[in-house]
Amino acid sequence: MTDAPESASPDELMTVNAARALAGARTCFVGIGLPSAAANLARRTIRPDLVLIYESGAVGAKPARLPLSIGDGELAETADAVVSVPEMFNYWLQAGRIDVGFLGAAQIDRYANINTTTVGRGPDRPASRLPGAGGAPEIAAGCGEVLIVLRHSTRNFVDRLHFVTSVGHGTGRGDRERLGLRGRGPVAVITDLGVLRPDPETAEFVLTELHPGVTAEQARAATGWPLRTAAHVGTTAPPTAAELTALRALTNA
Amino acid sequence: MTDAPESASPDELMTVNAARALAGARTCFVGIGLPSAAANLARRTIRPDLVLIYESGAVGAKPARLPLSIGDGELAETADAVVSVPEMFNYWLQAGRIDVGFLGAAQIDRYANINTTTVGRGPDRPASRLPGAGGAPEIAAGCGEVLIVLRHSTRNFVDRLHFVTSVGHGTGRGDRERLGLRGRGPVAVITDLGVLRPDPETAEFVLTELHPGVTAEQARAATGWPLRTAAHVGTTAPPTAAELTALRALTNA
Amino acid sequence: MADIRPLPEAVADLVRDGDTVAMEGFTHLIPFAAAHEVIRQGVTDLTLARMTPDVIYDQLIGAGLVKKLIFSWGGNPGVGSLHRFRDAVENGWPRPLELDEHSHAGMANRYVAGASGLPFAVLRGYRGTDLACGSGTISTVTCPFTGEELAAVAALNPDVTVIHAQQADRDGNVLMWGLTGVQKEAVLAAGRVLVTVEEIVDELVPRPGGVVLPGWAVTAVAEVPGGAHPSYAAGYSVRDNDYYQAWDPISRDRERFTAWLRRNVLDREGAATR
Amino acid sequence: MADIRPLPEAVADLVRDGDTVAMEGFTHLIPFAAAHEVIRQGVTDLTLARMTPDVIYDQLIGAGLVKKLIFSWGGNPGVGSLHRFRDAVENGWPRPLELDEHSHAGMANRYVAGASGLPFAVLRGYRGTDLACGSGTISTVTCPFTGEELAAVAALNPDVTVIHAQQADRDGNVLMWGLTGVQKEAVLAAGRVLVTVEEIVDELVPRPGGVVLPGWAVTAVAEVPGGAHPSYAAGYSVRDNDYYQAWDPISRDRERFTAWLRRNVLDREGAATR
Repeated sequence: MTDAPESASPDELMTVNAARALAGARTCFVGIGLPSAAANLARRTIRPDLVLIYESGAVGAKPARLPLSIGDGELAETADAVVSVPEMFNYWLQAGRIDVGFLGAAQIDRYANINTTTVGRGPDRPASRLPGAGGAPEIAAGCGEVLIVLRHSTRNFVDRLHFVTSVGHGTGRGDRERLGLRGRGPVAVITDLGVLRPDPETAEFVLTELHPGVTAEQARAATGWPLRTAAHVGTTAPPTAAELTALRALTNA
Repeated sequence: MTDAPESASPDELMTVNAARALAGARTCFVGIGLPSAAANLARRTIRPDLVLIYESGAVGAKPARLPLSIGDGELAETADAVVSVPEMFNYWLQAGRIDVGFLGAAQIDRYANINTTTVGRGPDRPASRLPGAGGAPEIAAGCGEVLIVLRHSTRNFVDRLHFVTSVGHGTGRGDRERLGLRGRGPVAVITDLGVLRPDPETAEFVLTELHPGVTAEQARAATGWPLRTAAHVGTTAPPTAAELTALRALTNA
Repeated sequence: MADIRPLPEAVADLVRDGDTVAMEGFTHLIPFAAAHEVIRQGVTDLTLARMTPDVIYDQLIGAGLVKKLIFSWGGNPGVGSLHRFRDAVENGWPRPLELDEHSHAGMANRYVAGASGLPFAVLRGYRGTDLACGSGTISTVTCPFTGEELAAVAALNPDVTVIHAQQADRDGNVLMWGLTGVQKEAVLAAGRVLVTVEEIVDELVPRPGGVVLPGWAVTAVAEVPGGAHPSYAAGYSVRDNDYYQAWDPISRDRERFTAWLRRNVLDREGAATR
Repeated sequence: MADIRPLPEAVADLVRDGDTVAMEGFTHLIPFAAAHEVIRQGVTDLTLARMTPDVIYDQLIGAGLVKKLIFSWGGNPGVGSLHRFRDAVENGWPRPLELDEHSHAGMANRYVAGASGLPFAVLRGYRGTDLACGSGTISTVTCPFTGEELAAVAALNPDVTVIHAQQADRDGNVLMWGLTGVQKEAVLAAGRVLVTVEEIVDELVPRPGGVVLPGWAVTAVAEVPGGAHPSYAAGYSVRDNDYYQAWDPISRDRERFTAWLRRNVLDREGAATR
């Protein structure tokens, strides 16, 4: 089913813009879920040569449909090479060979530090247990740069993380160097409302783009810290028919 | 050519007895040359299930002819598994998985320490350069036990090594434990004259067996330290027709 | 050479109360049938190790057999939470669950150290995260050449590792292919090794991406066709994504889970095993 | 993606005076043709790294291009000594040769550290031997969990690694099979990578024991049929054991070697290269 695209949903705007963020990437270490959708869309649109790397061991996977899990057989069958998980993390990720790490998150803070471990629910309830780290701490540390994609809400964009699972920019510019993290860290957070990028001086994430029809006020209301805006806040280009067609084909396959 | 065996040469006595020393082994890490001949003979005689492991990456090699080098194609083609060299040394050897390490040597001393690095030639000449360590230091350290096969002469059996490439029993019993070496170390040195084994208390290698027709005096004369003899020095059983036939088939193949 | 045995016998012999057990398989080749046999036999007080606990450990945890979990990502892949795991962590039901929590890179390297006979492994990891705080299995080490400080993780050496593979021959040599994850390391790090296989064949035929485990590095092999279901065995089955989706509502509710466990595991003797 | 280039161009561009160069291949797939091109171009003051220097480095050393050798076993496999290596070490001819000497386990782990982006690797090695004495690339490290002291070796990161493989496709993806030694690690540890291949094919077909190096991890590929001779390429050629035997008398004598080098390397422009 590839009907003429209707108007894009917020999630589609998020995924299309996340895919566009891979325009300059040669290799991408892909988290499952939203990052995988975006990276696969990039391969079908602006970046057909993009090398997709999944932590399950697939280097250069070319799935025909979106994998439900990072270990789907499709990933191994279409890969240029399949390697062991230790090799993946040591030789391919840790060595700094991957241009872009593409992550989701449960929560981020204003420096794009990520929590996927545990979230407090107040004094009378036990903290909510999340899945945990997976590959994210070392993806965030070691890739050339990091993209984060997640839905915008005060539940996800929080003032203070209960637990730092993966380091973005720590407590501000310079922290990554002090910690000895070798990649440049997060360069964009792409949401269903717009795009946040780090302030060049402070590394605090500020609103730089809004999707068509979204206001800065909406973004601020969905952010758990006082969201600053860049001097000029742009508007993302609307999805092209080709992008939407490709995305819908991918998610319905 | 498998004529009825003639009388065995000293080298054949050495190799046949070296093969017999593998009677109880399940897995053997095989050095090239004399050890490889002995280990392959064991597979054709007393130990058909012996698993031969070559440092080039072949696990369970079953060569039809003696390989000239540890990297002969035959080894990979007949192996149960082929692994990378780092995997071989880390996962298979270092982990202590191999029953017997079978080594040659340029020189050994009375504690079966091995030199394959450099040999002094007197004050006016540069030291003679040998090939070096190869896999031997960690084979000697990590296998369950070690067998050494080499020809008996005062050039090879020396009072003091110019260079310790691989540790046998160091300076005597207890040294391996002090050094943290996990295998039991050398348990026999098989030569063209007989067999030396470590004294249970001191770990000094003493003459325990002679090949038929060889005298203890011959062995002493071929040893660069004052060779002690065990309380009872046995005589090795003469090679059987089957052993000699198999050995000659192997070396002529 | 590995013994070829019926699964119930092999589990009874190899998996013991109080053991540290690793059942590995990265989405692919997860040894569900062996886990169900462990549940049927009630082997308990287990410390379970696994990079991705997945539905297989959700079931063992819910069955009350697990006192501690060593892991790096505890979700239902592509679906969401592991509710039995969460219930144990958040509410201590059916018993409290101690956690030893790592990143994937850390877990993989813990197995590598274990397989290599080393007490620890070195990696670039954990810097700046809260994961290192208070973990007894994460530390640091200084490079003697550069002075740089790096993360160290303690070797992981399970008492027993259980995996599922496609084939074994009659000597117990094992062949698996496709995504083979961290299985070789988990096997070589363990004291005892149980491998369930789709089938026992006369001869293993080398194939692209094939990983061979020699029979002498394996303790026991059991033929269990479909033993990885609802995960899959490349060449034999496909992942049962519907099962993973269905697990979410089943596992959300303690009573529904308990009924499911009784009907699908406890009362189903040696299902699909020979 | 890797550039596909003629060997002389690729060597001229990738291998530079003063470089640390690793030409790996454990008996199998030794990149002799590339080494001969290095000799023809007179690239000099090289630090050469290789587990088994073999005849390939005997030739480079005898040609006077090498100032330092990083290695673990310097013999002519199955034959005896490397006479050019010995002459350089013992007599400084044609120039003195500095040595950085390891065991195989140490060398393999130096490449592993290099490929992993770590400054060092840990192993059980060298204890009690004279190898550790005075080496700047062997040290010790203490396990932060057990207090045990282990050996540490410095990472080895060549400026350029050169290997020979069976096949590449037109995007520069490389496929090798058979004994693949430490080549993946040597490639991934290097700043630049040159791969000579038996042939360039339209499509790489996965095969048992196959190791794939993605084109984006390789700098240049050159098609050089027979480029591993006198070593071999499984599926294409067999080891020329006679050559190895013949090398012994040739290499024993400086003049005979020099004449051999002129006739067989220097005067033979781009032999067997396209």
